[in-house]
Amino acid sequence: MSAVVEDKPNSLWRDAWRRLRRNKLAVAGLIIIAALVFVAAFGPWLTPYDFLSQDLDARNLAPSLAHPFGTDDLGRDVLSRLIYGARTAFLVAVIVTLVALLIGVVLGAIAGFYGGFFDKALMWVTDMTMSVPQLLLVVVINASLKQPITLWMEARYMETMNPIYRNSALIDFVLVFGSMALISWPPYARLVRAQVLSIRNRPYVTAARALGLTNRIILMRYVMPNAMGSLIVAVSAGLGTAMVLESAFSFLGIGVNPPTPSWGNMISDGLRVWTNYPHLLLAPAAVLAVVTVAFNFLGDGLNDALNPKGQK
Amino acid sequence: MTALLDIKSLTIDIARDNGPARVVDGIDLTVAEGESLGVVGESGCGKSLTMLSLMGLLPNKIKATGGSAHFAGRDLLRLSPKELRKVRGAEIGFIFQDPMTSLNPVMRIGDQIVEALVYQKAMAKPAAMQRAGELLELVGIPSPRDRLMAYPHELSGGMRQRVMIAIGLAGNPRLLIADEPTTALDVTIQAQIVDLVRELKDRLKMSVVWITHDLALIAGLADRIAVLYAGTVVEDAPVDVIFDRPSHPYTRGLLASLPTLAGKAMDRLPSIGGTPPEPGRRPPGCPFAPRCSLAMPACNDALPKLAPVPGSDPRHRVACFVTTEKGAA
Amino acid sequence: MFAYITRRLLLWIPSVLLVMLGVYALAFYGAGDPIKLIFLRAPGDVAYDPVKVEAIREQAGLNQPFLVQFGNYIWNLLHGNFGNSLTSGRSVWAMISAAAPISLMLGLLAMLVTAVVAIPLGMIAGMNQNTRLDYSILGTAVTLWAIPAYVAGPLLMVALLAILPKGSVPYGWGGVFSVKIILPLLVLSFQPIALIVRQTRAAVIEVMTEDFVRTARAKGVPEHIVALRHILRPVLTPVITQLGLIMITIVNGAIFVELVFGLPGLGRLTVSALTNSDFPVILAITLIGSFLVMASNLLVDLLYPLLDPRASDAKGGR
Amino acid sequence: QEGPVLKAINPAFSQDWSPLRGGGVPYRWNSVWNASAMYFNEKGEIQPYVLTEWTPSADFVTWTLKLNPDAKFADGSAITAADVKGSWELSAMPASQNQRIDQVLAGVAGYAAAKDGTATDISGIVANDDGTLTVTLSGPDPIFFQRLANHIAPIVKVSVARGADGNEVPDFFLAANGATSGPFMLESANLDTGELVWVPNPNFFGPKPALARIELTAIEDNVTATQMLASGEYQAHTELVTSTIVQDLGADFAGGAEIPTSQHFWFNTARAPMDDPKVREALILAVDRDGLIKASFPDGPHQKTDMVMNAVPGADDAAFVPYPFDPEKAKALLAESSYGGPDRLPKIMFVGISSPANEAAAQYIAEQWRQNLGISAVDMKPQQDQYAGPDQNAIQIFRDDVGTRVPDAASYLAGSIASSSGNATGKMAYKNDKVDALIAEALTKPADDPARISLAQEAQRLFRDDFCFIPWYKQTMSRWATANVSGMEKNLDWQIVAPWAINIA
Amino acid sequence: MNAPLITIKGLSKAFPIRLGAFGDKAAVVRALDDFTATIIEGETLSLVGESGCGKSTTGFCILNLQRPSGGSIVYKGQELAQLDDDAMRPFRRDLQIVFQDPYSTLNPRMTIGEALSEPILFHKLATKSELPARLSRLLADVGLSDRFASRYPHELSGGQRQRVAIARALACEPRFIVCDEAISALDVSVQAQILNLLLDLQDKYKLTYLFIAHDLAVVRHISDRVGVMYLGRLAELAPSSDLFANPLHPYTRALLSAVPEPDPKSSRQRQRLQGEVPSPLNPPSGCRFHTRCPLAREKCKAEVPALREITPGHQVACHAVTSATTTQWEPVSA
Ligand SMILES: Nc1ncnc2c1ncn2[C@@H]1O[C@H](COP(=O)(O)OP(=O)(O)OP(=O)(O)O)[C@@H](O)[C@H]1O
Ligand SMILES: Nc1ncnc2c1ncn2[C@@H]1O[C@H](COP(=O)(O)OP(=O)(O)OP(=O)(O)O)[C@@H](O)[C@H]1O
Ligand SMILES: [Mg+2]
Ligand SMILES: [Mg+2]
Repeated sequence: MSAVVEDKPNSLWRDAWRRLRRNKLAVAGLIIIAALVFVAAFGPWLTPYDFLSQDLDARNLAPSLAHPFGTDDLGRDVLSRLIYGARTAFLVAVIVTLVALLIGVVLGAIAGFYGGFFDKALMWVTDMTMSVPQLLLVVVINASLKQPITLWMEARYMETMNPIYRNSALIDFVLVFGSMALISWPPYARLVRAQVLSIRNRPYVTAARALGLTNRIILMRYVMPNAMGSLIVAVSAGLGTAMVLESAFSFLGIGVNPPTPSWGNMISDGLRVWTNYPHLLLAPAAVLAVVTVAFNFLGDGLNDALNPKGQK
Repeated sequence: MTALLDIKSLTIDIARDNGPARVVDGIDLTVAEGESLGVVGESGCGKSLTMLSLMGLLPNKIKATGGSAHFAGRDLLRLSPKELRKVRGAEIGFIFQDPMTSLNPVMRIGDQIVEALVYQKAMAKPAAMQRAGELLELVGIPSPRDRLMAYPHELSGGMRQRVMIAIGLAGNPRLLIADEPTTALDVTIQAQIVDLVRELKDRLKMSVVWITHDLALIAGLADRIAVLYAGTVVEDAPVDVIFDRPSHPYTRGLLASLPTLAGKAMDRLPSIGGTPPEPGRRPPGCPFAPRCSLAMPACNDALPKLAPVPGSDPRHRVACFVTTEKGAA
Repeated sequence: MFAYITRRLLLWIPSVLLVMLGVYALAFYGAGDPIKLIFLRAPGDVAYDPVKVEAIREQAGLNQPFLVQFGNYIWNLLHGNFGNSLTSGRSVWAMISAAAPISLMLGLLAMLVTAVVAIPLGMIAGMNQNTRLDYSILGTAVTLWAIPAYVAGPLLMVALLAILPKGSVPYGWGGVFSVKIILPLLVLSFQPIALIVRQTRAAVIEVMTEDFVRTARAKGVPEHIVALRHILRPVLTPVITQLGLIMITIVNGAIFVELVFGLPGLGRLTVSALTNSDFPVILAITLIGSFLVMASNLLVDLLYPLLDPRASDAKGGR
Repeated sequence: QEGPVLKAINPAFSQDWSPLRGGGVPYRWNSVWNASAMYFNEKGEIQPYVLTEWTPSADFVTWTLKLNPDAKFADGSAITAADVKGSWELSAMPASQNQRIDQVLAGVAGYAAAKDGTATDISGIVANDDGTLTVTLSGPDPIFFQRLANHIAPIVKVSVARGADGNEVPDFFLAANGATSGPFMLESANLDTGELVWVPNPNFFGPKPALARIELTAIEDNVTATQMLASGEYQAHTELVTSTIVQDLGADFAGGAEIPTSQHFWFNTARAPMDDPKVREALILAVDRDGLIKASFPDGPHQKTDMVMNAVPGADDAAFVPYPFDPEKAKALLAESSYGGPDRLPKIMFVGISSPANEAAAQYIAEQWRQNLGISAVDMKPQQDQYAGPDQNAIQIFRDDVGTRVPDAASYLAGSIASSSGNATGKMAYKNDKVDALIAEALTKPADDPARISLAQEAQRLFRDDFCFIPWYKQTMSRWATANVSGMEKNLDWQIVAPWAINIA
Repeated sequence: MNAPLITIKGLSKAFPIRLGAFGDKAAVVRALDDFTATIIEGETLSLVGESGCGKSTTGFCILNLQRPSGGSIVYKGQELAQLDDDAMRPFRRDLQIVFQDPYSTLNPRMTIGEALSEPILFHKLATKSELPARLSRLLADVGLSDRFASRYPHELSGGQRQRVAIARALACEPRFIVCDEAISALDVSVQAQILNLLLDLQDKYKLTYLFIAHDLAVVRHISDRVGVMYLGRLAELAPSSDLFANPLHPYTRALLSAVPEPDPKSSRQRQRLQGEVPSPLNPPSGCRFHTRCPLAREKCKAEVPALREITPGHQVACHAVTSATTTQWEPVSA
């Protein structure tokens, strides 16, 4: 804002960071997630093998030096697929969470801040959305909308020859995870609304109103920054949940399409053969579990760290 | 009078990220049988923690790290949790600051009083309920037997505080510790409560420790007053001595800066400059030295000990190099 | 209170209608032709015959405009007629009324198990915050959370098959008191338990700092009484709310659990209906599912004043 | 009754158990509790059952059929010609939703009206008396009798099964066992839990069954099912397709005769880029089909095939040239094609990828294309997506099986590549007049006429040169029963040939 | 006497609330009823009364931070009572507020510098380049050094925070400040500092204060005039010296006698009120004080006493008070 403030970073966050650093579990979680982000970003340069290339003479190999996690039923290196799958998992988690967050924050903030009719209507929609069994909704949306969208994409491709329309992963991400986001936003909306409702009546907001500031400024500069803490916690838990949800969809056969590896479809493939080749299940399931746990630890850690009351 | 409670060099530390911070720094206090002691001090100077440490009720991460607190011959700081529990309620009753939050919101107040009787006096429930009614009557709650069935939120603040007092009295304690019991109340109600405690104290022959930051409030109630500043006792004297001949510069400044109803309205109030130090950031010497107009170089080097004030009441003690040197002002 | 319940139920009607309309529209416009599905589903050289398809369609009233069909559907629904399954030809109502009680019992039991297991564990963890005990309980909970039902189920099933003597494998439904229910119940409760343990722990930590807990201790009340009487009650309020929300997790988990353990409940019906694009069944299940969730929310709301006498006096922004 | 109990697993939970549907999972159990007109044994030889004689007129248009005079329903009443006629009509009614009745009765005069629901009577079928029927066809069909030898339209007691409107009485098959004609009859059917029990039919007119009971339980999860079978908890399965089946349950479990059914990947020639024959050829030549079978069924039971028709007389055509594996040529072809190379190719979508083996095969093909042609835009739909319905033309490649219920090359092709077939219309948008003409002519030749086979072979060779499919495997009709179960052999109609002979060692 | 700055007539505020387990019973809290007073330019008008009696509500309504449900507020000839947020904005500069708890009134995510610059920039009271100078003058005004601009509220002591809160109100260059318990949360030794600061600023900038407090000694010290409120109504309004020397309303008298005195030997005649403050949800009929009033009579239950001027500038709302002499005050026996 002005020269006066720039010399010092936000020390509230610095305090939180300091508290977080002392929480061993949270730090472990953070390291795992950082590793995940790294792997997701640089996956293609890290994989020992091409995650797609098949070797029918080396099918279902047990873990060995050459293949630390063995190979799958088409002789593909499991480690390479896991690494590439991190990208999928991360993308899914981020897309779902971001979209859900966006919807949730906007609706929740409006409802909480303006109250009245908006609020009632939003709470009604939230309750309604939350009452629909999630898996069912996603499955139905998938089974019904995917085809028309695919067709539309293809028509676009034939018209424009723009390879973007040929990318089917796009449909999966937009549709599967879009619909996931569509059902994941209510908790965020509720959270933000509750936060805004409580913050809205804090004296510093009243003070800001007394200064004559506009609602938009108050919302953006006074209310939302202070709702951030609990949102961050919710988001970190949400990222983990989204990953698990993706794998559940893959189990039902509506997740990411093969041959693109996702931890979900690796798990569900592994489940089918796990009595014979347990490594095909254990590797992705363990990775997913570790990452979920990491997100949870981080979320809990952030929760403690961002809540000064717990650490007075 | 023999000392019922005798606190010596009590220190309390808070575990912080960057090592422990000392909140209470060698407090000495005594309370005689039947005496009422007023403990006065600013917010955060360690009044509540001192009292909580007696009952073993310090929050997590806060520990009494030194000194002793003898109550009727036993060092409370060294009792086992089981023995401490026998002391709580039965020998030392407690009234807390905020009656809004100190009562369990989901329990009927009758049950909350009965609890104290059942676990301390091993009373049967019906008898205890009977007694609870009597206690409510004692603290002046109209139609007490009906109120037993009420939830705290159904009572007004004053009534809630009376219930708290009833709970504090339930075990027939020899010592009642009242931690700012009226801060959250209105002036008219506050006056009612002060009167009530004074009357009960006389009637039940208890010792009372009354914690407050309001010097005026305590004037009509306490026999003796201890003034706390930043975790230490800076002055300790009978009540009229404190008001007549305050010795410590802090006590003096405090009294001077109080506007009164009686005196003439002034243009500007004399005030003490600066702010009290935060726990953990206290200077090595006298904690008041940075704000003290009389401070000498020696004040910054060592923490003054409580010492009798030359030429004043023998019970008048002050922790100030300047005063003890020069005598009472 | 009745006015309140009525208002809630009245609000529920438009939301359910909207949900149904959405699902119906998706089924209608997106999913392809259910009749053709019947023909193309079966393996083998089935000749797809447009004439026959049209005949069947007309007979089933599937050639009418969308809103007419939806209207008919709702009208039939109001008369207790949920239509017939496209796969089995059976009355959807009969299928649901056979399956729903099983899922309901399973779900309620899972809630019960969750409450009975998770609340004490969460209490213990919270009251021993940051001790080894706390960490191990929390760690277990988080791990349970990370093992989805569809992994835990098959793993346990196969493990049991290896251990148990022939003929004693817990497959299928044997009623609430049968040993067969133990394993599905366990798997179904994993995630809810994890959630509730953490929720309870957090609430306990919060309540422990409340002044009234200190008051209770100052009265000399023994520690276990403090836990049971002063901490548990206030903790229950947020936890019960969470329990209501957990119904969704249970409904989701039931899909996998019922499938793996052969329980003929709604979850299994769901999978079957989904694989067959059996929309009358899907619609009915959606209706029932959202009813279940709404009902459990309503129940929780009704429980609220019982748990927290303050709630019955003035209603703050929940 | 004393005797062994067969415990079997059904992979589907909610199903329609009417014997008249002509398809679906329950169909696989039809022969257990319903008799058919005739049936094929596991060697492909036709056997009498309810009908004992079938005599065509010289022009193969009129057929005289004779009933077994001993044939009885489970209630002891005799099976009459009217029951046979009524059962067939019932199966033809649209309300019955019989999926394959066309294959049986399509050639019968008056069938079309019944199929449309405009008539309840098929005029071409006449019950002369209790013991004989005359069937008039709308054209010559030398193998009409073979078309009757299956359980697509089993014989049920019409007075029980058919209502006044000519349609099926709902749940008639559950209500009383009166309509049952097979070796077993339902003892109980709990459709809510997916459990069925059959016990021997005391009035069965064939050999006395060896089993005391058959218990069928729904277990959808293949892993659980496999373990249940491996642990001996259950002995048989309706249809279990896993890529590790041989490893898990032994060669015996999946062993069986070849049947005239084969699986292939069909190209939809109406869809870009499959509209360009060069692209199609390139896509075919770029796939190493030895690898394909290895990727999908490394241990069997199914075998690689090069052609459409399999396991019928004439399937071994020396003149048929299998598609070679020739990546270089494929690359060249793709470059020559109107798309000019891999980069401008629209996305290629697979459907019907509904089992692990299908998925493995599709992924293998995709990988071959990626490596040999540089094509990366390939997509496949796992289980849920049933790309059917009006938009099925959206898809480039369908994985599906084709085959026939009669051991006949011409019928095989008529149902898979003739332009009237569902496969050609719905999946390939395929029409080649020469192929159609050859098949049509073949269909008029008597079964034992060598021309019937050679015409079909020629049609298949012509079809090959249109480059419309990637041949995959010919199917083995598995027993899907553990080694200690005998008599579980099945025929090309997916039926247990002689349910009465099932026994457990 | 100076000219009136704000004229308030019949101001009232009712909060509709929901009661019952499921929020299905509607009720109304009559937080403020028929408040009439004139605030004179340059004066300090104090409001005292027990918790919940409507002091804050009055302050909030005057600033239109809570929309009044009735009555009028005239400032500079403009009716403020029903202005919406946008129309109100220009007046906000002139009319400011300082709250009780300084910590909670500062956005914990903003540095002091940011918090102070916000109103300055928003109301265009300075350009970006003038800002630093403006900030340091503002900080100096409240006795803080420039260093504080880059600090966060949690890094400050209570007294410093309250100085910042005052500075923020001053940033708009207001004419009128509502001080809602502005010193109650502070340490006794710091209260005097802030009180002095407020007085200094009033001198320097010719400010007008509405000073809300429950500490009567403080009120007496700072005020020109004092209003005593009970349960949403003004009971007495008088010049400070007048009120403390000669309280007329029985409630005022009780209030004054309840104030503890810092003198152990004080033997002041105490008049103890019995009973509790009734709920504003269901206020007593007639004079709201009659349930606790030693002078209550039949008329008090039925009729709301109007605020009457007894001596010049001394208004009281009590049926029992007829003249400025208190000798006639004999409790009527019930
Ligand atoms: N639970 C806690 N965790 C950390 N610090 C604490 C805790 N409780 C008190 N403190 C700190 O210990 C110091 C002394 O606290 P204490 O409650 O004894 O003060 P006090 O004199 O009673 O003040 P008040 O008048 O505000 O009640 C304060 O600085 C306070 O911030
Ligand atoms: N937003 C609101 N909704 C409902 N009631 C309210 C609201 N705000 C205030 N009240 C009620 O209005 C009455 C007056 O409140 P107000 O805050 O003005 O009192 P006060 O005199 O400032 O009290 P205190 O000394 O405690 O600050 C109280 O009974 C309060 O409960
Ligand atoms: Mg305290
Ligand atoms: Mg107020």
